[in-house]
Parts: sequence; C-alpha cells; structure tokens
Amino acid sequence: MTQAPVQQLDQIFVMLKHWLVGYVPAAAQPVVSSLLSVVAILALFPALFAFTTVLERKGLGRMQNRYGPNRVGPFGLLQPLADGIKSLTKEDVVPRTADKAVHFMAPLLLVAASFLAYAVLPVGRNMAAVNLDAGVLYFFAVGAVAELAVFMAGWSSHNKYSLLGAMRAIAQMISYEVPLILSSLAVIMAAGSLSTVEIAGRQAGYSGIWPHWYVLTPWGLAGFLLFMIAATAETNRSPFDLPEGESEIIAGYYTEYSGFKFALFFLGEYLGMFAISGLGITLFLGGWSAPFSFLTWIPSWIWFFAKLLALIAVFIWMRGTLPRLRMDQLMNFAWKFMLPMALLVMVSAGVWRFLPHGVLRWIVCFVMIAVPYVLLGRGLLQGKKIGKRTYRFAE
Amino acid sequence: MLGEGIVKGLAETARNFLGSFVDEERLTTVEYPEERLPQAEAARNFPFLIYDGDDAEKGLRCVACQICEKECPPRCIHIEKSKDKKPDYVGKQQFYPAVFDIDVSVCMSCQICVEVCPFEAIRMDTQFELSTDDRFGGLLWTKAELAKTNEYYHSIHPTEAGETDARLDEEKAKVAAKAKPAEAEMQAKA
Amino acid sequence: MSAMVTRVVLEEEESARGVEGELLEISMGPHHPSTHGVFRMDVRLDGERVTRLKPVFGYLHRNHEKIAEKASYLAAIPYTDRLDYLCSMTNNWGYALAVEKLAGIPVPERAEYIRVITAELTRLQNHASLIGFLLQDMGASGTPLMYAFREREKILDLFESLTGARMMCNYMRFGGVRVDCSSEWLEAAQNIASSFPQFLDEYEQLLTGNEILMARTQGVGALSAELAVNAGITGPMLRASGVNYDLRKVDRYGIYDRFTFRVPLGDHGDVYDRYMIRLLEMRESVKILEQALAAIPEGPIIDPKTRLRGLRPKAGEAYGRIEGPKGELGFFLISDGSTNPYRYKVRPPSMINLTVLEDMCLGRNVADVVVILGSVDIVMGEVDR
Amino acid sequence: MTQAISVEEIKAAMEAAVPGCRAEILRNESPSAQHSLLIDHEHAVNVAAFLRDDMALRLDFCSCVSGVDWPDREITEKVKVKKTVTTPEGEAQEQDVEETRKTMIPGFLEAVYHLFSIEKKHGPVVLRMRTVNRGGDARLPSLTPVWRSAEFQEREAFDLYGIVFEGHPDLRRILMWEGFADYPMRKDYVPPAEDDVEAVAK
Amino acid sequence: MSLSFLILALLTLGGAVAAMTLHRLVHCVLALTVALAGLAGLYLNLGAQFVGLAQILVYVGAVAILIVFAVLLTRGAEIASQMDSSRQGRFSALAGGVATAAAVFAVLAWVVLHSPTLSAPAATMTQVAPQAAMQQIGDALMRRYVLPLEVMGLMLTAALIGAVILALEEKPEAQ
Repeated sequence: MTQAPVQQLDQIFVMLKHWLVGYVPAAAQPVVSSLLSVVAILALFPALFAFTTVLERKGLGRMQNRYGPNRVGPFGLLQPLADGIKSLTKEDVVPRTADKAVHFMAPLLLVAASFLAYAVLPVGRNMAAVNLDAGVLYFFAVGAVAELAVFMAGWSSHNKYSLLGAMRAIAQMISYEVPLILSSLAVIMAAGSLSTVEIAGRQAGYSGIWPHWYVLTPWGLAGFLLFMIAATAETNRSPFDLPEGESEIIAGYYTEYSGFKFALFFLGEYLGMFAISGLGITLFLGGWSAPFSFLTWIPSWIWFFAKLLALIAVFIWMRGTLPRLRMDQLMNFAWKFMLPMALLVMVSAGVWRFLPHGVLRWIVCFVMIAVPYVLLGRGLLQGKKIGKRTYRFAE
Repeated sequence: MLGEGIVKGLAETARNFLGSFVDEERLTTVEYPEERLPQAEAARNFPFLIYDGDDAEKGLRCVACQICEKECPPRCIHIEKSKDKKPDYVGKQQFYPAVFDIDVSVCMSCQICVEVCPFEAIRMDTQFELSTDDRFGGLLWTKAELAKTNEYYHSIHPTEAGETDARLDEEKAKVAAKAKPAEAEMQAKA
Repeated sequence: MSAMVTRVVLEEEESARGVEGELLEISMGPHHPSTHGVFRMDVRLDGERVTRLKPVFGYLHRNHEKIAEKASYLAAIPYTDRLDYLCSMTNNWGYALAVEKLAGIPVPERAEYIRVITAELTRLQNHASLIGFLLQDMGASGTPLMYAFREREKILDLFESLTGARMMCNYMRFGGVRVDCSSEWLEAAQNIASSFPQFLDEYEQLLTGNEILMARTQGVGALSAELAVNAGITGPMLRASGVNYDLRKVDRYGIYDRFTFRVPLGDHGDVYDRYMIRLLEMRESVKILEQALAAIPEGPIIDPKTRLRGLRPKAGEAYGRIEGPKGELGFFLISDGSTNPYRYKVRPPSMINLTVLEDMCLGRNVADVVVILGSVDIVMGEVDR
Repeated sequence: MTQAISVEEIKAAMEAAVPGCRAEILRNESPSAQHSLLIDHEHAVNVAAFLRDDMALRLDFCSCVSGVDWPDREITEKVKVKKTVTTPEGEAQEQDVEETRKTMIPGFLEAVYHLFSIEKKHGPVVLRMRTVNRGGDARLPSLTPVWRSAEFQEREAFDLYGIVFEGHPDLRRILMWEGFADYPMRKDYVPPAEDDVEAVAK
Repeated sequence: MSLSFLILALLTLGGAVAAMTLHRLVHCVLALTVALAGLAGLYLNLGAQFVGLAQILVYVGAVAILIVFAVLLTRGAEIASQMDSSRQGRFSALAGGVATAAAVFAVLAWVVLHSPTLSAPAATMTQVAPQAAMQQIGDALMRRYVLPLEVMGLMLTAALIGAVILALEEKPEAQ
C-alpha cells in the first residue's frame, strides 16, 4: 500500500486507531475501537470548549474595545484552567427546598446527551465514531434529551426564575426543532440518505474548483441560514438566549447551580453548540471536504475544525451585536417566518432536483425563496407596525 | 427588508473588532498596574497637612482653628487644640493641633476643608493606592501620617502650590513691612 | 439568589373575569441584574404577563435631606453629588440655583458659560450610558454599553482635569463655580464636542435600525401625554410622550436663552421614542456645547461678594429647578436666617418618573418590564436619597 | 421662572370658583419672591381641581410636594405691666413692673405643593396646607386624586414627617421600612446611637 | 438472552415500576421517561434503528415534555400525588391495577404467540441489513401504506388546527 504523505496525514488518526486496536485480542477489538473513539471525543471537545471560552471572551472584548482575559498564561490562554479551578473549589450550593436527586442529575444528563450527539459526526474522512444508518435522526433524538435535562434543572431548583427559564427553554427548543429538522430534511432529500457520513461523502466532489456543497445552491444557502438561526435558538445563544436572559430571569434554569455543576451546564451548552454546528457543517458545508479542489491536500479533519471555529466565531459575533428577542416575538418568528421558509426550502430543493441543469433552475429556485422572504419579512415587521420613525422638533 | 439593521450592526461590531488591532482609539483599555495614565493635576483624593521646612512638628501650618472640623460635611476630622503656642510661618505665636485625625473611611474627598482653610494648611493628596488590611486603625490617619512637606505638595500640584506660595510670600512680606516700621519705631524709641 | 424569592408563594387566585388563572408572585430585586441598583418590584405574573407591579425602594436611603439640614449651605454641595451619581454637575447646579434664588446671588457670565458646558457634557454622558444600560437590559451583552463608556470616559477625564474628581465633582458654588477652566481644557472640550457626533453615528449604525431592538421597544411601555403630565413625568420621558416642556426653554435659567437648539418630541411615548429622544437630545447638546465654547468670555468665575462659608440667607424660601438629564431636578429651600437651611428638599426626577411604572407595565411581560424600567432612567442614589 | 399671575389674582379666582374656600397669602420676603397660598382642608381638593382645570391657570403639573415641620415654639417677650403692689409700708401702690411672658405657638406640619403649568408654561404657584397639630391630628387631604405626581411625594411626606394624607390611594412608608416607628425628618427626631444596630435595623 | 437485553429490560421495568410507585408526579414522569428510553434501547438492541430512534425522538423528546407541561400547568407538581389513605381504597386500587396489567399482558401474549414470525424457520430471523430496513420502511410507507399515511396526516392537521382554534378562543377571554 503506497499512500501519498498527504493522504497519510489525512488518515493519521484512523491509522493510529487501527494500529492501537491491532494490539488487543480480536474478541475485544470492537469494544476497544469504540472506546478509543469515545475517549477521543471526550478529550477533544471539552478542550475545544475551554479554548472557545477564551476565544469568545477575547473576541467579545475586541468587539467592545477591550482586551478580554489576558492575565493567565500567554495571551490569557490558560484562563479556562483558572476558571476550572475556581469552579471546582467553589461551594456547591443546593437550595434547601430543591429536589436534590433531580437537581444533581440534570447537569449530568445534559452533558451526557450533548456528548452522545458527537457519535455520528464525521469530523474527517473515515472519522465518525459510528456510521449510523439513521444518523441525522439519531442526532435529533439525542438532542431531544437535552430538553428533559433543562426541565429537570429548572423544576428541581424550586425557584421561580429557574422554572420560568425552563419553561422558556423548552417552549423555545420545541418550536425551533421544527424548522431545524425541516431545513435538514431538504438536504436529506437531496442526498437521499439519513446517514451523516453518506451526506458528507456526497458533497466531497468538485466541478472545476467548486465543491458540491449544498450551501452553494439557492435552497441550500437559505436552508443553511435557517438551520443556523434555528441552531442558535436550539442552543440558547444570543439573540435567542431568553431561557438564561440574565437581565430578566437571572440565569434561567441554572440560577440555582453553582460551582462545578454550573460549569457542567456551561460545558453542556457549548457542547450542544459545537455539535449542532458540526451537523450544520456536515449537512450544508460539505463536512470535512475542502472548499476548493486545489486545497484538498490539507487534511480533512483540519477543514472540519476550521469550519467549526468559523461558525463559532459567527455565534460570538452575533452575541456581541444583537439584543435579545422577547418570548412572543421568538415564537412568532419560529412559526410565522421560520416554518414557512423551511417548507419553501424543501419545495425549492425538490424543484432544484427535477429542473434541468442551467441558469433557469437557479433563477426559479432563487425567486421561490427570495420573494416569500421579502414578503414574510415585511409582514413580520409591518404587521406589528415596526419600523424607523421620524421625529418632530420644537424650537 | 428584514435583517438589514442586523447586518448593519454586525458590520459595526466587525469594524470595532478589526479596529481594535490597529486603532488606538478603539482599544482604550489601560492595563493598570503595569500601565498608568498620568494623573490630572487637579486630581484629589484625601487631605493632607502641609509643613514647611524639615520638622513636621515645628513647620506644620495648621493652627488648629477647627474651621475644617466644623465645615467637613461628613465630620471626619477630629482636632484637639494645643495648650501652648508655637510660632507660625510669619513668626506669630499660634496654637497648633495636638491631635489631628482624619477618618478616611468616612472622608468623601469633597475638598471643602481645603476651601475653607484660611491658613493654606490642608490640601488634597493624589495618592490612591491606599488599601489596608486594618479596617479601623489603618484608615484613621493621625497627624504624623497626614503631615507632608511643601515640596511634596509642589510635586503633586505644581500650579496650585505655586499660587499658594506666592500668596504666603505676599503675606509674609506684608507682615515684614508692618514689622519694619514697628522695628524702626522701637529703634527710634530706643 | 434564593433570598430573592423567599417571599414568593404559589398563590391561587381568581382573576377578575373569574377564569381560574395561575398567578406567580415574584419579587424582582433588590438583587436583580437589571434593577439598576437595589430596587425591588413586587410583581404578580399570570404566566409571564404582569398583572400587578409595585415598586419598592429605600434600600439606599440615607436621609440626604436631614443631613443637608444639619450642614451649612456650603457643606450640602458635596452631598448633592451623590444624589444622581452619574450627573453630579447638574445636581450641583440645581442646588446652587436654588440658593442663588433664595439669597439673591448674581452669577458672573463666565461661570454661567462653564455651567452650561459642564451640564451639557453631563447630559451627553448620562444619555449615552443610559442607552448602554437599556441595551444591556435588552440582552445586548455589553457592546453598546462599552461604546458608551468609551465616550463617557473621555468626558469624565475632562471633569477630572477640571474639578479633581471624575464623578463626585463638587464643582459649582452658589455665585459661580469653584475653579476656572484653562484654555487647554476648553480645547479638549471642543474636541469632544466635535467628535461626539461620530460616536452617535456609530451608535445609531449599531442600534437604531436593528429589527430586534425595534421589535423590543416599539409599542412597549407607551405612556400617554395626559398621564405623563398628570403624573409629573419630566425630562426625556415626558418629551417622548409628545409634550413640549424643556426647562432650558421654559425657564431659560442660566444663559440658555442665548443658544439655539431644538427640543425633539416623540409621538408614541414608548420605549423606542424614549431611546430616540435621548439620542436626538445628545445631538442638540452637542450644538449647545459648540455655541457655548465659541462664545465663552473672560472674567471672574464667582461672585466676589458672596460668602461661601457661613452664608446666611434672609428668612424665606425658594424653589429652584433645572432640566437635569433625567428630568426636572428641583431643590426647595426654606431659610430661617441661620447658616443651615431650615428645610432642604430635593425633587428627584428619577423617583417621580417611577410613579407610572406600573401603568406602563401592566399587561406586558417580564422582559418588557426590564426594558421599560431601563427606559425610565433611574439612579437609586437619587430615588432613595 | 416667570410668575405670570400674581397670588392675589389666583386667590380671588379661587375664592370665586370654590365657594366657601378660605385662602391666605403668605408673603415670602426672600429675593425669590415666591409667595404662597395657604388653603383650608375642606376645600383643598376642589381648589386643586380648579387650579388644574381652570383655562386661565391650567396648573396641570404638580412638580414638588414637600413636608415641613414647624415644632412648638415658645416666644419669650418682656412686657411692662402696671400692677398694684403692696409696699412694705402696707399701702397699695401702682407700679410699672417688667414681666416675662411666655407664649406657646403650637407646632404644625405643613405640606407645600409647587405647581406649574406645562400648557401655559408659567409657575410656580405655591400651595400650602397645615395640620392642626403635630400629634394625632396631623392630617391633610391628599391631592393625589388631582395630581398623580403627588402620589410618591405624599407617601414620602407621610413616611418622613408623619402627615396622614386622607384620600391617598396607597399610603404606606416609602423610603423607610414597614414597621419603622418614628418620623425621621421631624426636627425633634432623635436618631439611635450609631453603634446601636438593633435600634437602627428594628 | 444477552447482557445488554437484561440491562435494558431491567431499566424499562424499573422505570415503569418507579413511575407507578413514586409520590411526586414529576418524579413519576421522569421515571416513565426512563422506561420509554429503555424501550427505545430494546428496539435498538433488536436492530430496529429507525423505530428505536423515533421512539426516543417522539416519546422522550416530545411526549414526556408534553406530560411534564401538563403536570406543571395543572400544578400537580406541587402536590404529592394523593394516595387514598384508607386500606380498602388502597386494596381496590391495587386490584384494579393488577387486573389491567394482566389483561394487557394476556392480549400481548396472544398476539406474540400467534404472530407468523414465530412459526417461520429460524434462518429468516437473522437481522435485516439496516440500510435495507430503512429503505423498506420508506418504500412501505410511500407505496403500500400511502393512503393510511395521508389519512393520518390529514387527521393530525385537523387536530392541529383544532388545537389552534381552541387556543385562540381562550385568548380574548383571558384578556
């Protein structure tokens, strides 16, 4: 087997795993193989979480004309270490009236559910922990467990703010799951498969230098934007951070958590964000494939993480800019804008498939999405009489 | 169109984000213990007592008139008048404060004491790194801690100190001028 | 955090229509992230809809008025700094104006100009940071607030170099101001005046057209002009409801009749109008600043005949008021001829503007309450006194 | 602050509009020359409503409500009196005798309302009301039904001075806590010793 | 009987028992969720990926949440489920429960014992390839059962609209 060094680099982790698994008896090999994948996920993504917290704080800082953390370690990169020590040494406060068992289990369940989602994410060529046939379905099923964890946290704290936060969170997550799944359905239709590995594989080809990413079609772009908006809401990130809107309900469902449990919630939230960004990358941004055909020499896993970081940067950017929505507006947006748009994207994806290649299908698909967008947007704003105003002046 | 304002806002934060790497204006943070801004000359924090010469006891300008004690809005000054007298800067016999305490935990840095002092004896310091682990004793400053030289005053508020000195010199000259005829008279009498 | 909700009990109550509703009683505050200090609202919620809201304050009460009645006229000035600690300059001015009325003290021209300059600078920094706080309450994770503070810092630096302190300026005296400003200081103020519109443009670029901001603020907390007038609402909040009442125009106190500026008026009286009125007012303030800086004459800064220490106004009384950044800031003084005011009363705009908080919040939800409270612009130092 | 209408005119208009109302002009000798009108309790609300609604006055804006405490005063004056004195000799004689007389002026609490007109842009018109005494009869009619802006300020006067405003919709303590016993702004209020935390926190 | 089956079966049964015996309603719901998740695990264990995952998505993700909301909105969460304190009441409740469980078990056992797969030779029992299983489900739904599917969709839509109308009617009343 003579492989080019580039390909070797691309597959270095796969080969490493094979090599390690080779040392154990054949009977134990499947178990060890999955264990290795699990360990990799458990090591990698929390590390990414740590890194992201610094990145987020520094990025936000720069947007706000300040430095962000810069005292611990070079450029403040060791800040998460200090934060971790702090949260570990903090007193773990459990309210007296709390339901102790449920209160304890909620953060664990949240983190566990978030970790489970990574099983089906192909982070590189041949690099998915499991190639499930119903991978996308699995992803959403596991994501649904997070809602339960949030409810448990909010209810068990026996605090009204927690309960309000949990109610908000669940209502929001359920509402945005619909456009989230619908917009991924367009991709599933186009790819003809529910398997994440398969979907990523479908997008790995090139026409000229351009990749076959679904985002590079009108319906794909719209679907991607819808998916990301829904993902922001799913992960409770600004501007959809109502469940933990600190200016309204303190910290929402984790008001009564402190110390390491609080850190676990934090971890769970970020893991959810990475996972859903990972799915977005897999579905729309070609997974691990390079953006141009001449860049394929860069290892696939680098591409995946580069895209992941880029998406996280967008999350941070939005957080640094936007104020929060209100609950009813959030719901209106989900049901009156996101849902019809997601359905249209599906239809548009079907049309795209059945129209012949050429300019025509670009125009048809674009119009199919752009016109309703403008109309729905106008309806959303002017239905509530929202717009810029002019003011009069007294001399 | 929906999203227009949001995109504009995003552009603005992006501009600030990128600007923070190139533009001094967009990254205003001063990293405090290492970097310090120059202090404004008018800056004020807590009061101190000025003395002339080297001896804090002898050169203290305060004559224990207790005006500042009365006028101090939060009443953080405590003065006990001396029994004996000592000469002030013009040589006149004056009382001096046997005790002069300021409770800086109460002081609100308002500068009223400075304004009402007719003897140019109390001024505002600019020192602000004053943390202490003694909540009561450490924040009650006695005469010894409060007394600072006129040179120190010049170093923190040069303009104001110059004006003060000029005023004092003028007064000294006046007293001297008054004293001279008196002396001459004395001599004439003699 | 649990202390906040100790009083809270799930309570079953029949709502007005006889529909069995589930009402949640929440005590928002005194330690709540968006109550601007120690302020509490006893809120009753039906779902997330507010059915009752009672403001509770006094946590910062220190009996400011009694303190001032026990102090001399001069010694009360530093205490006024601490009323609305964002705007010490205008507080000083309000008090100085009342004493000047009471004792008939003239103010030299240069001092009047300096007063206008510092007061307008105060207005700029107050409005800018208020909008920052408002957006913070709306969940904008600090960016607008940081931009506002960046500009505010420049103004505070200016105050420091003039008065020695950044916030507790203790600068104005009855009969004038305490120290003179140098030509360099005026130049620095000019720089701020000319660069401030740029900042406002940046702010508006970031915020004004934002759909989320518009959706969150338009139609929220609307206050009718009649109610606003009857409830004694003043300042930008009153003008956002469309009432043309700006003391700088009405009373023409100081030398405000020498400047040309306009008073922006809103038509809806909602949070968005209050936000926009403040933005527009800042632009007008810049205009006043430019004119004042161009016209400031040389001369004395304090009336030489006035005794600061031991002032004994003739027995009588006076009510002096100015247009503070938060509204009408009034001081009512009664003199009995001694060195201390017999009665010293502050008319705190922050507190009186809270009168209509419940009216504005009824039927809205928790998220709106926070935004409405933010748009009222309160500082607890002034509310509680 | 331009006082467009003199207090005398207002008094006349007031007495014409509200029959039976008694008003007294209190002169203010200070340079501010803000004279005030002392009105009686019974007609206070009607007078206030008249002031607010009268087309010429339109005092629609009640800016400031202040409580003032005037404690009991003792005026000592020396008076010369003719008196019949029995001289040591036993004979009655009329003499001029100096005598100190003490007159008690009973104290009262006062509420001062500063009214302005936003519509006509004039003011201030100062309205005063006085309680009968400082004890159990420290009662005044509330003007909150006329001007909502008095709501919090009357509560404050109640809280700090103990003036009970009758007809106030929600007369509770506002700055001090419920259960606080005294009225701290009164001139005879004795604050608890600084280190007496118990008394302060009560 | 494999180890994984044993664990999952215990989990399911344990969850079900807990759901019946726990005092607080919310605890019962959570225990029920465990039982449902265990069931999903059993499906997955049998190689029925789609059914297993759909079970999680629908039952854990939606039904459990729905029950939770229902419990919260009726405020049953605050009150421990009221047990009938009298011995007789308790006995009759137990008897009723046992009778229901026995009836359900009998029906299920009858169905299982008469199912054609049981009589088929063991060779055909081997697991179907997952890909094929997914395809088969899709094919079956879209070809053979397309009419029932459509009818069901129509019914759900009707239910949805009905729910919306119900919610709308309440609104003006509340205001």
